[in-house]
Amino acid sequence: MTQTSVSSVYLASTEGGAGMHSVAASGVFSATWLVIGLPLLGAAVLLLGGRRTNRFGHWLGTLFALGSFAVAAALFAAMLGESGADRSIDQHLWNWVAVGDFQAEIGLHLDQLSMVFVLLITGVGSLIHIYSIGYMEHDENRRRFFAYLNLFLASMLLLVLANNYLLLYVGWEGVGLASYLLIGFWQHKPSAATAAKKAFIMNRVGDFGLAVAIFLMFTAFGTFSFDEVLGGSAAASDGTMTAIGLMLLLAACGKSAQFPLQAWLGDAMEGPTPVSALIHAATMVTAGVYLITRSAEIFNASPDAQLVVTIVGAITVLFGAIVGCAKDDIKKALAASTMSQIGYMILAAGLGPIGYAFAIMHLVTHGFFKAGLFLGAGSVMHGMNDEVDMRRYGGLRKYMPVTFVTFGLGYLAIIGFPLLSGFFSKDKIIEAAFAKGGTTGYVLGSVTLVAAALTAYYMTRVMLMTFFGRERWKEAPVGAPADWHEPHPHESPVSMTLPMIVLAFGSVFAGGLFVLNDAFVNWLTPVTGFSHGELPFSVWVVTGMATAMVALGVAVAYVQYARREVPAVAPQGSLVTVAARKDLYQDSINEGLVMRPGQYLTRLLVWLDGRGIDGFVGGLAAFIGGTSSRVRKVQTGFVRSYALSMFGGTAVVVAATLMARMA
Amino acid sequence: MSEGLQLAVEKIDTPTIEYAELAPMLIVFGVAVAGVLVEAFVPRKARYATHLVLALGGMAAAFAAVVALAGEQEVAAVGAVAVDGPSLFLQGTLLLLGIVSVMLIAERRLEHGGDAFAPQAAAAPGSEAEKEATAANLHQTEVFPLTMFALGGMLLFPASNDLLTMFVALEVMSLPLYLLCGLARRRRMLSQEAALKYFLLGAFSSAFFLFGVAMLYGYSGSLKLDRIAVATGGAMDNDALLLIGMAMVAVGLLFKVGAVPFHSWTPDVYQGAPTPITGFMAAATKVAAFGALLRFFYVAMPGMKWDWRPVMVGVAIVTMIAGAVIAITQTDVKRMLAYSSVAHAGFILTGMLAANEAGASSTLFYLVAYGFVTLGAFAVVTLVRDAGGEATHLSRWAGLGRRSPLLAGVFALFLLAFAGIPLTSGFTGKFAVFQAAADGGAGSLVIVGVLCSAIAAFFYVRVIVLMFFSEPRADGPTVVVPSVLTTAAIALGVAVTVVLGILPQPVLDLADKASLFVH
Amino acid sequence: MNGDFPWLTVMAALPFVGGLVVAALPAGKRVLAKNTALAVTLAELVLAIIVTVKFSPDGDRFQFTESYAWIKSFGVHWSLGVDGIGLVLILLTAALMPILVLASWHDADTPQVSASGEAPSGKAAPRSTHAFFALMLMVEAMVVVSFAATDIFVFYIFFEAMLIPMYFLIGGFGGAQRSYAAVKFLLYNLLGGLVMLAAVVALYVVTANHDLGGTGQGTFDLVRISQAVATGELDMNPTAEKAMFLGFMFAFAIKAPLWPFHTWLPDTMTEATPGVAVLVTAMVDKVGTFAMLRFCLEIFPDASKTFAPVIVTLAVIGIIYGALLAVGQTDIKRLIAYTSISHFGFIIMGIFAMTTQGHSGATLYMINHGFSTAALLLIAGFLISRRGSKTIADFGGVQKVAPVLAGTFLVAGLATLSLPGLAPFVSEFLVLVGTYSRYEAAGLFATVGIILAALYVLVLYQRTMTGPVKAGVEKIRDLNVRELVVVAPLMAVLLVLGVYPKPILDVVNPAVEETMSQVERTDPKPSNPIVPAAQPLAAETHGGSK
Amino acid sequence: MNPANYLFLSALLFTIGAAGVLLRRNAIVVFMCVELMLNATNLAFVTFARMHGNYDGQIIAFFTMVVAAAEVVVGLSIIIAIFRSRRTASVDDANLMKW
Repeated sequence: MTQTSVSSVYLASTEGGAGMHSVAASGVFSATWLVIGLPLLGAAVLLLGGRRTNRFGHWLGTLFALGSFAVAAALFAAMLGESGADRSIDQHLWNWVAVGDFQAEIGLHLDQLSMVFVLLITGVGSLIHIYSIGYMEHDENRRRFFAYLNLFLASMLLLVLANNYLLLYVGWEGVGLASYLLIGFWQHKPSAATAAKKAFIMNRVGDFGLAVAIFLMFTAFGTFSFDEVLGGSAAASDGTMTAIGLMLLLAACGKSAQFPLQAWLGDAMEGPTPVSALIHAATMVTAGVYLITRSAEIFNASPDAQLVVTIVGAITVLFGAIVGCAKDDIKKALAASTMSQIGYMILAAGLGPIGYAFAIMHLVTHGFFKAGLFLGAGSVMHGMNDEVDMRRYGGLRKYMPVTFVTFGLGYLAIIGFPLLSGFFSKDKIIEAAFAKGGTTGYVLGSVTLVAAALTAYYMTRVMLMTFFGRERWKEAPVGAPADWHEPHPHESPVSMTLPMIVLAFGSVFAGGLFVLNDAFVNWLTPVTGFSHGELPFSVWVVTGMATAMVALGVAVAYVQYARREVPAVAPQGSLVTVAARKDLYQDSINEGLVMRPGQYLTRLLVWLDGRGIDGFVGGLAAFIGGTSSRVRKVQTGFVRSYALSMFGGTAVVVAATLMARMA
Repeated sequence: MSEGLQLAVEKIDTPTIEYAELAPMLIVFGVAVAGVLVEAFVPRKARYATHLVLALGGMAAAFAAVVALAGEQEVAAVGAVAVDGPSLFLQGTLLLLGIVSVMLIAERRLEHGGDAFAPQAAAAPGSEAEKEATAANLHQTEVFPLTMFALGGMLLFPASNDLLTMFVALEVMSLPLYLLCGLARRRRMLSQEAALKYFLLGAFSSAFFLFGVAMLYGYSGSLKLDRIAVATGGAMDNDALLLIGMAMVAVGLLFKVGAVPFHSWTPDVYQGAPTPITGFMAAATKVAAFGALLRFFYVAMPGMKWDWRPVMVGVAIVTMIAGAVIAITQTDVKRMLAYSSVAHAGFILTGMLAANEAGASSTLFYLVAYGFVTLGAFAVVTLVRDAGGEATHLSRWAGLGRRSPLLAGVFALFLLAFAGIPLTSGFTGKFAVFQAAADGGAGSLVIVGVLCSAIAAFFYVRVIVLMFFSEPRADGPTVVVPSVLTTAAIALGVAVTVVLGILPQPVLDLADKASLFVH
Repeated sequence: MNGDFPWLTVMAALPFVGGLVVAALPAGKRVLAKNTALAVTLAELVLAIIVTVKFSPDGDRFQFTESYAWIKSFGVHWSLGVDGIGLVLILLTAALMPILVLASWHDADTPQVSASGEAPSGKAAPRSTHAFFALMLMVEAMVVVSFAATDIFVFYIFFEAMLIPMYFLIGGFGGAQRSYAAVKFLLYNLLGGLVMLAAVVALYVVTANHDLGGTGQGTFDLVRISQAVATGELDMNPTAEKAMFLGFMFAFAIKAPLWPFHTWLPDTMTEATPGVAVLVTAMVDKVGTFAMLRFCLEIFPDASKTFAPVIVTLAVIGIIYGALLAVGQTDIKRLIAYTSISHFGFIIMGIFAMTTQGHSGATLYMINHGFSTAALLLIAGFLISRRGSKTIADFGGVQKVAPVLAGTFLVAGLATLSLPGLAPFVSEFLVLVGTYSRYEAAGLFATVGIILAALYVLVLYQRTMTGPVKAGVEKIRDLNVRELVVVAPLMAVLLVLGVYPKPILDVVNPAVEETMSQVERTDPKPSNPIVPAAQPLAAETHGGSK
Repeated sequence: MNPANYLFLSALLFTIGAAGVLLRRNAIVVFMCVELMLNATNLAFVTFARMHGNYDGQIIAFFTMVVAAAEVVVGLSIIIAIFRSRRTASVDDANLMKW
């Protein structure tokens, strides 16, 4: 299956050490900075230009995105023309922070891994810009929306192009900011504002991990550039590497909505749908996978950290899948699915060199089909007065055929219908999980299989509830407002359907293209390294099992949602269903464990600050004041008492003088 | 020449008197006596002007004499008077303070053409006689000679080189002050009460002082400070006399400086006395008394340092704390300033306790700084008036900063100087005494000193808050526009406060040079 | 080397004289007073820029030095001179002042809310505007002297004297409780200053005992003392050194403020006008942190090292504590005040971590915090003045009616939470790295602060700016031209220093190295330093492109 | 007779005087007690003069008398003024100013 020798993990990793053999940017590659620069400029122009740019802002934003994509494509072409080590390019822009040993530069690193991301980000990004032109047409703040989208592109590109961890951190938080701005784009809705805040803060918890990881790198190596840290990681102590690895994992959990920092993603669906497609499906949430893959050498040096990564991945795979089965909100269902799919990637990345490439491959295919699905969902909402409850859908295939077809292809891709994108990429991960070997391998493999079934189940459910069955939207909902009127589902304009079509193509063919001659794996191997895992049984067994699980999932869903009427109001359901609907109580747990105690602590401290610290100061002042008002009474106004005090004073002074001599 | 008084010599020589060196005191006493004559012989209408010219001219002449004497280190009048650095420095200071005080005393714009003093002090308050006197627009001018006598005593007090002279100076200084305290035009009951309290307690303390003198005389057989110093050097069994005597003399002097627990007269007297007199007392008496205290301890008791220091440290600490703490809750501005002066007595004691040259010079400097600020502050108090005279209740000062920002600003400056804020004379003085104390090994005093400064800052600041940040009262007091006399007095106070804060070096130099006592 | 022109004295004198002129202008000429003040601050900025340009980072440690005997009896000299640290702080001051003047343009024109909280009645005092701007200029002059003083006595004098104009600024202008706040401010700081006075006196005595000033005198010359400390010529008794250190530190800890000496700050900042609040946190308080770095560490290196763990602990507590309390506030300005307490924790922690990253980071933090807090407070001030309330609950949906105001507020907030790409990030990260490399636990706990920072900033933003437009908010206008002129430079600085802090670091680093060598501290070495063989590669990559 | 006995007498008188100041209410009596203290001191001076064999102490006694006389002048005038306005010579009645 691959020409790469089945050498040891460590050998592979040293051979493919990130950036170890970088060359300075020249020729086409000296334009690397433009990839980031263009969208950044776009954001600046649109934000500073204010209302003056309202009329053409969306075009301008799209243009900058497309320009960035064009540069990326040129870079890709140029990279194809290079070979081996010359594909790893460094572009030093300027010295950023230099204090003692702390030397941070603004520098870019373009290699095969970042190239993949750059293409995905600019490509899907451009499509979603185009889609948004139509989707946001009636929003008075469309210009601002495009500005934020551009800002997001720039940050995300910085994230994947940075040549050191500190600069990566800038991109890392930059995308967080863009995500914050976009989730809360409809700020007048308190729910949106809250969701945005929640996302940012949970991400910050992850950022804490990234920051500490950089501290650890600095104290261990005196540097945090990819070059030096990754190059030196094999030599450092296990403990350090494990610590760095776990901290990076924490960062990844925050950004990629992995357990235990997954709670923000569902709420993030408050943002406009293109945002969900771009940021919360295709690109930003996969940054965690990028981080782990980029730091391959660190994880390779710490099996303990890797194990934790796979555990987190496994938990999230199931978590997302279970939650996805119970959601009636189409976007939340897709969001749960995203969480689960990224769980796959994280799991794969945790497997080490046998999984990195597949993690990235699944990431890319997922980028296509999940973006497509979200855009499809957006298209549905667009035609349905922004209704998101799938129980209020039904039989829409007649009204929006293009949406139906593209969404359907995405659906087939995600459940792993044979020969579509998801089939290849997910299959590889399942294989790799089993190939991990030992009990761990079996457990992880089983998890991925079960999740595949669940994926098939919940996606089929979405599909059926939306496009098939009775047209439930024709009836007024229970407790509908007086001004309720029946929606008139219709197909979306070309600017929206076109990106959906393009993405559908990707969903269908990308996987196949990637596995052809192992093209994708070979492309990435110099960066991530690759070793072929030993499966305990034949590859076909895995494929067979996976396909069977998918079929099972589809069948169950079909029985439940096609053969029976979909109730307008969700039935009570089992305990599991109730729990899944409530996201497995993630919010209650966060609330009980963190928020409430935090609020009590804050209230306690506010009280203490006033009564305790300030109270002490005030008390001291009051004490002196009180002493004063008591002592002043000694001044009775009677001259004889004054004389007494003088007499007493004299006695004391005389006695003290005499005693001072004695002592 | 002191041999001349020895018992062994049968024939008594006529003692030589160094008139030139005693000129400052002689001039002032001469003016005082002349003042009495003026009262007797000059027509009523011309008396005020005559007194004013006489007093100011006399003090100016005396000051000129002091300047001319600068650098002298002599013992004059058969050893009774020391004409040395500290004497001359303090005499110069006293004369300047005296000039300012007389300017305040002579102010006649504030009371509809009247001054701060009772038209007929002998008339009972509220009596027909008083009303008649007021109606007749009577003005008494006996305050001038009284003031000059007091000032003469003050000049002599720190210069006295034996304990008898010191006692006499003490009385000469105090007796006129007792009277002056009782002469207020308004609130005469308070004024008389102040006089009574001051007089009784003053006499009481004089008795202690005198008894102490007796003990020291009994111990050493001499009244001369240097002789006593010599006597303390020899080991004698009869130290009890020495210690008791030293302690009681100190008590007499501490009473005058207003140290706790001998301070109880201060608030009542400061409050009751006519404000110009309060200013005069607060500034000049303190200068004179500290001069005497310095001389007593530095010249007569240097060998007893280890005996008096611990006790005096205790007194200084109690003084600083009590003054600062009690002042916090005062509601009358004059009373507050009185307690403030108590606290400052503690600070000055801190410098004195360094018991070295720096101690003397820092104390001298502090006295100058403090004297002018104090006079200035009381001068401001005379200007804030309502129907009943001066509006001394603090609540009446609310919003003064809005009505007359300039006056309030000036008062704030004085308060800040009291509080020892940098760039005012108060800070320089405080730094000087703390530095001397730390150098002299009295670090604990410095700690207490800074903490008390912080407490003290509270009530100074409180007044500033009241003046600037409170709403003015509708029926609030008015600020009277004074004549050039008070204006000049206040301006001088401001100038000294600022200059000694920013460019203190010349005065510091002067104090440094003046810090050597003649023995 | 810089010629004989007394640049620093002129820089100190200009605002001082300017303040006197403003105060002396005829009553009623409010606009003239404002314009004069603005002109003076701009001229000061020009001077600051000239000095910065003439400063050579590789030159002597202290430049533009001047020294004149002032109070010989105390061995005091009017000695000024700046190193990189002092210079950038002076630059900060000079840069912020015109902005503050402009931001406070109308703050002193209207009568102030009375102490009893009644609505202001009648007209403002005829010279209130004059007084306000004159006092501001006085403060500027004193702050400049404090940053430039190389004589401890001179520093002390201005450190203390600054309280008075500040006191009048706080107490004379602002909210209903302003006089309480002003008194609290003054007494707190005065207490600190007086305790420091005892230490200053003690230091003088110690130097005198070692005859540092010659002829048995002491000295206050920082350079002389720190040399003597370094060479062992001045070997202080450890107990005395510790006591003096604590005396100095007490004053600076109150001024900075360090937990638990912080409670004056929230009251002050809540009651003062926004401009004055900025003056307090952005400049006056910086004198405290600056002085820790300059005086505590240089004069008492051993005591500093002894107490460093304690102070770092307090600083960390301050970081977390300030942040948590900020979360719990219901008043916008009070919230911002607590964020500042948290930030001062970072600065102090960086200083006492005693690493180059910590020191440079702390210095940079002082600058950045100055700008970010200024932005946050001033914009909050604009907002508050429009609504007439500073209660968070009275706001909501401002973004809808005043998008520019909301947008700039968000940027300022993001700077406050140290978003990478904005200036405060660089300094915060440096401080954290610098601390972590010496005190791991402290570094970790402090890093938790970044999460809490996100919480308090975003909660504030969410409650005020987002959601449905609340009653009373709908009339809020967006920023006007004057306000934009105030905000724009702040935004620009926050952005530029975020990606290009080099000019400041270049100036600061040499000074930091001097300090580090004075305390005889070196950075902890990495446990696994990258082998030098990797260096040529890195060099090649760095040098390769431009 | 041992001169020390005079000293004891002097101290006794001084104490009696002081006690009188503290205990008596009438201003005149209080004042007389002060005078008693001064005279007690005089006795001490004279005794010491005798013990030391010089005249200084005796001279002081004269001075003291003069000073005491002056004090009487001032004191009585004040007391009389008070008595006139209040119709009482009790020192306890003069307590308008306190605290």
